[in-house]
Amino acid sequence: MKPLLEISDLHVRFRTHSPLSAMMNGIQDPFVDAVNGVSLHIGEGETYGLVGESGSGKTTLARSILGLVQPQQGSIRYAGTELIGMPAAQMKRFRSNVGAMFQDPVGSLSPRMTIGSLLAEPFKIHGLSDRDLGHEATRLLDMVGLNRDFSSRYPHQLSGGQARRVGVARALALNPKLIIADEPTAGLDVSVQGEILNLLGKLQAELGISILVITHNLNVVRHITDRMGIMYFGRVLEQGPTSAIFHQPSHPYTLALLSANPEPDPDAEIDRLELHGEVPSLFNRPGGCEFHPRCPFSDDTCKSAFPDITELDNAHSFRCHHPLQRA
Amino acid sequence: MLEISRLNVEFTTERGVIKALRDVDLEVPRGSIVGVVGESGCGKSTMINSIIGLLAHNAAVRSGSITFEGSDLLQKSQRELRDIRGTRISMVFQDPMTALNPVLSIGAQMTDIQYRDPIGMAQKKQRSIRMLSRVGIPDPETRLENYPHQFSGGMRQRIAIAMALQAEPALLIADEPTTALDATLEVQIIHRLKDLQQSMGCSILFISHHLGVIAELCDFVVVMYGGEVVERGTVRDIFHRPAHPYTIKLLECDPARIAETTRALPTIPGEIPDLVNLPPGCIFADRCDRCIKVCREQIPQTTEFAEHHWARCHLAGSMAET
Amino acid sequence: MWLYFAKRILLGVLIVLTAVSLLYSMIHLVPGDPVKTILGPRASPELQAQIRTKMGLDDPLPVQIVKFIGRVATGDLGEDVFKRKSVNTIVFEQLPHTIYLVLSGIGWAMLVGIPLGCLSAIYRNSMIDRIAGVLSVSCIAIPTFVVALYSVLLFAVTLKWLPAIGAGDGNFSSYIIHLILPAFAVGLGWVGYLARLVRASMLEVMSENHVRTARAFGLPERTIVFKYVLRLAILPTVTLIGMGIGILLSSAVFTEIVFARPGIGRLIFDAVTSRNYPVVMGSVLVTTVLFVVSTTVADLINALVDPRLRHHK
Amino acid sequence: MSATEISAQATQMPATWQNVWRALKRVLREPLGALGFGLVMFVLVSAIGADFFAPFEPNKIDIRAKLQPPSAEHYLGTDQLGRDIYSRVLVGGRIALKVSLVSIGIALVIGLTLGLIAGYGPRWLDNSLMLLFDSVRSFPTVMFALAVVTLFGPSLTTVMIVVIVTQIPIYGRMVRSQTQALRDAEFILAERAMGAGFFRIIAMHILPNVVGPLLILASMDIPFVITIEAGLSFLGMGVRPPTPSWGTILNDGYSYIYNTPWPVIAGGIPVILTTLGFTFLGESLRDVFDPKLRKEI
Repeated sequence: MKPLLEISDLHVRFRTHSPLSAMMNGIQDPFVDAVNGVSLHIGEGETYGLVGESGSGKTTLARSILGLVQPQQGSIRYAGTELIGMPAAQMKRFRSNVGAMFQDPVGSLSPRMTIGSLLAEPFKIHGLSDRDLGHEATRLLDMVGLNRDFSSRYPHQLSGGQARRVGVARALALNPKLIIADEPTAGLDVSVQGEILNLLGKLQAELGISILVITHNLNVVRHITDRMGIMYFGRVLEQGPTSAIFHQPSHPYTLALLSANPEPDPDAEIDRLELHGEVPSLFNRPGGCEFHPRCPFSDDTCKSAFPDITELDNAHSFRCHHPLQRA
Repeated sequence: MLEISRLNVEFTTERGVIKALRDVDLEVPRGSIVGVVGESGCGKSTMINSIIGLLAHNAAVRSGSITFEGSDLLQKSQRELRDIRGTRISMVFQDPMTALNPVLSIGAQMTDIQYRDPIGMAQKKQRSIRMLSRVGIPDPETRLENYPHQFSGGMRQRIAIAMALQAEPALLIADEPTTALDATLEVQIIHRLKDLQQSMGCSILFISHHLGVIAELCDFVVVMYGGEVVERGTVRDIFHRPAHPYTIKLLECDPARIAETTRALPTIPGEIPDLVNLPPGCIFADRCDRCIKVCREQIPQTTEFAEHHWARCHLAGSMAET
Repeated sequence: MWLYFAKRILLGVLIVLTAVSLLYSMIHLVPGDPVKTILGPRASPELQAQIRTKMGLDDPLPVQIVKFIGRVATGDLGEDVFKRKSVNTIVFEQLPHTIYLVLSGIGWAMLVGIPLGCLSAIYRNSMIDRIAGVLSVSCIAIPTFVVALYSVLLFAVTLKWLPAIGAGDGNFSSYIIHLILPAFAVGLGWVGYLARLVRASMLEVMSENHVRTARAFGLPERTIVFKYVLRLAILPTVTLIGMGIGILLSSAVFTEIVFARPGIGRLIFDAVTSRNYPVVMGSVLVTTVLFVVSTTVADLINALVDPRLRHHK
Repeated sequence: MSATEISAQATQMPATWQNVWRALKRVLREPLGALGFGLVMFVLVSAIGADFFAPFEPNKIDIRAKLQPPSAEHYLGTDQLGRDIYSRVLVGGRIALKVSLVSIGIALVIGLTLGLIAGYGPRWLDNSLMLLFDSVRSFPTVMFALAVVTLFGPSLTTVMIVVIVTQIPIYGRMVRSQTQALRDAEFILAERAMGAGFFRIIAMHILPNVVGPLLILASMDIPFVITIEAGLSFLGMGVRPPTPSWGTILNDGYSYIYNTPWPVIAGGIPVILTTLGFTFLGESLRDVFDPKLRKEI
């Protein structure tokens, strides 16, 4: 599979204190590393799932691909073209290749525009106003299974699921090759969640697009992604084919996450790895492997050195000094 | 110990009267954990607020009773209800970030809720410290001086649980207490809650939309839909022998229950009917694939077809067998 | 916390500096010669030149501003060229009268307005709330100088209860009696403002989740209102009162003129009428500093009461 | 459904004529809203038709008829020069409205522009604009007005300049904070991700969400500006005689307060009615559209 998107050694840092306040508080390093050396790639037509708890940097990673956040280091290549440092005019043209969906279904639609004009936006932005925009809007509504009357409605008049469909339609308006979906099922009931995922799956099969799904919902990842990565504290701790990771995780954190997802069966035997403590604050980054304060297997090595990548077969890799025993 | 029967609650709004709860029956046996499952708009919050007597201004209880420890809460004055809240019935709310007063220290808030106890400040403080360590707050003695914003979300939820259990209530109502938390924290808190429940012997009414958590924690489950309790039973009844078509569908929808990887996830098409203009028959008829003529004409009655297992469906008994 | 304090005070100083520079440049950038404006068009060229040098108008504007700020920083507001008296003396003679007026005005407004707002919030949508609402909006709507005029008309001219003019004959009780009507006029609008604000912020706090928590623990209503709600709801009120000093100083101008009271408002008015520009400059400056100081103090009080601000880095 | 949900819907209501009509109906349903609307309409009509309604030429001096109490001929009596106060009040109202509408309009446009720049622009520009706003705001309005009068001399233009300069920071600050809140909203991120440029985001997505609350805020400032105009004219620092203004009527009346109360009463009542009307109307508009707006002044 040819990679459509290739990210290597990406770093995104945010300033937390102004230079003045850092000086007065005696802070040496007034930055936090939200994304800390992430490398991953997404093939054509592939669905990649990025999983992590809050503060793991998954949303920042998505935003840096979309050019909303400026990375400090590393590279993001789309179909071989480097995106970091791309001139603004070229960047604008690039954006028509990538569709984006944000967390809040209703909140990511401009509140004072009708659905019709929201769907016309992408064409107007990219200077395609000469098309029949009304026709495009109905085409898109048909595509995501919404009635044509929706054109004249406003976002707050829609239910979460309907607004999400509009979001999908907007993301697909310019026939992108890649869709970045940040928590596409957030705020939706279980009975509606499936509709949106099925819609995405159907469109992917028809249009051959690649999808990057960002979520904390492992069940979603299990069903819809081909490959997945697990983020913790700005790093990818483990990545590989979804089935392989679910079948046999290598990193203790992966196992903890998998087992923190109780099976809806009262008689299920759960062989659980329960973590203690909480995700440390980004301001107090633990030394060595960031996971060591919560890891049941950590030792002195873990406190001092961050583990290198270990490659398994089948493009499955992880970063851990004490990986789980493979059966 | 808690028994709600035929509870009807309505909201008066500009659009008309919302019939938020209709003939709700619910029972929490002593020492058990009862889970309430339902999607948004099913009436979970309204039910809790009716129990603790904190309904919104535009809401009114039309009929029904809420019996707690032998007396009807709906007949009690605000004053009597206040005496029950925080002593016999406690609550843990969904959003730990806003559930505590931001300008009072944790210690002050924990002391305040012990205002009824005729003991000295030092003893109250000791009790707070003990409670905080029971829920797993490290270094409780110094943390007592801290303000809510100095704690993480998980820690705040632990504090909220500590406060709720401090008076050793007979009933704890937990309204989606782990929804706002990360998965690894959720597991920690669920386990802590279960341990505390067993050592204190209280009952818990646990509201959640996370089926996995319900299955793991609860003894009995109540399924709500559109302001009605559509099914209740033991946790095994509900997960292994669901009787109401909605319950069956809801369980089918949960991707966690689908073992084989699939790109075609099941859904429940349609939406909850408008609670101002109710359909004449069953509330679920529009979305139900087993809907028959009688479903559109008559509201089904709650029928018990196995011990502890009720459903509100015209087909209830026959469905469970098939 | 100290960092926050230092930052806030620094900002206050910065605002004063900018405000002074703005005022100074405005006065010197307007078309027309300020010296001619002061002295009138018929002054002799020698006198004009003399005053010009004395006021330092020969330097370029930025130099003038820096010099002016330097002089002000050492506490020298310049000289009243007409009376040959230091502006400091003139301003600080009058200032206490205005401060007493402003403080007694806001004082009675707080005593009435805050409880009124609390009552309205606690008994929301009741008769008390509705009446208090209409009353407070009406209080806000009537301008201070109209209140002043009408109260002169009613209490001094018609009923002859209270004196209308001056600040008394020097003894304390007469000063107080002469203060009653002006303080009433200055404070009336604030009764409305405070009642509205306290009501609105109490209702907002009451709808917050932590109050629901307190209710769910069965805390007595009194504890909830005074300890859990009011403590948060009072924060915007503190800010409002801090900002209010500026508005009150404006009202003081009218009140001092209507009641023929001494004070800084009257001083400015007289100085404007006689085009006594150093006095105008000096007193506007002092009131500006007063305003900045009061808003700064309000913010610092907020930081003391609110731990979220206190721990803010 | 809670009250907050309903209000959230109201704030998101797009501004079509149908919705304006619906909002007006809701305002009129409130007793105070209806009263405010009525008063405002009354003031507007009498100000616009002042020449038509006025029984006398407002500056016509008739020394023999000076300081008369209200009568069938002079509805509100006469002043010390025998001028008909009723006619002067009507014409004075037109001046008060003109000053407030024109100056608030200008301040609104400038404040909106600066606020958008401060809210969406670079940090340094934001900081400098905020410092400028705070500095201008720290001049007590009337003191500042008096200082300006020393320079430009008393006139209607001076009053308008004062109002414009003092209102710009208020609108600017509000627009800025709203813009900042919107800047990080997901729908703005979504537009940016799609490639929308700076001007498109400002004009199509931020402006429409900021303008509504701003207009309500501005409508609530009309009484304040009327007060400023009347107050400065009262001090002899605003409208020049013999042009009638509510402030000058009060000033004239104040000199004769021990002779006759009528000019002071007659000059004060229109001020009170107008400010009350606009305040009631503004408050109801705010309650209908945006109850969370402007908790602080």
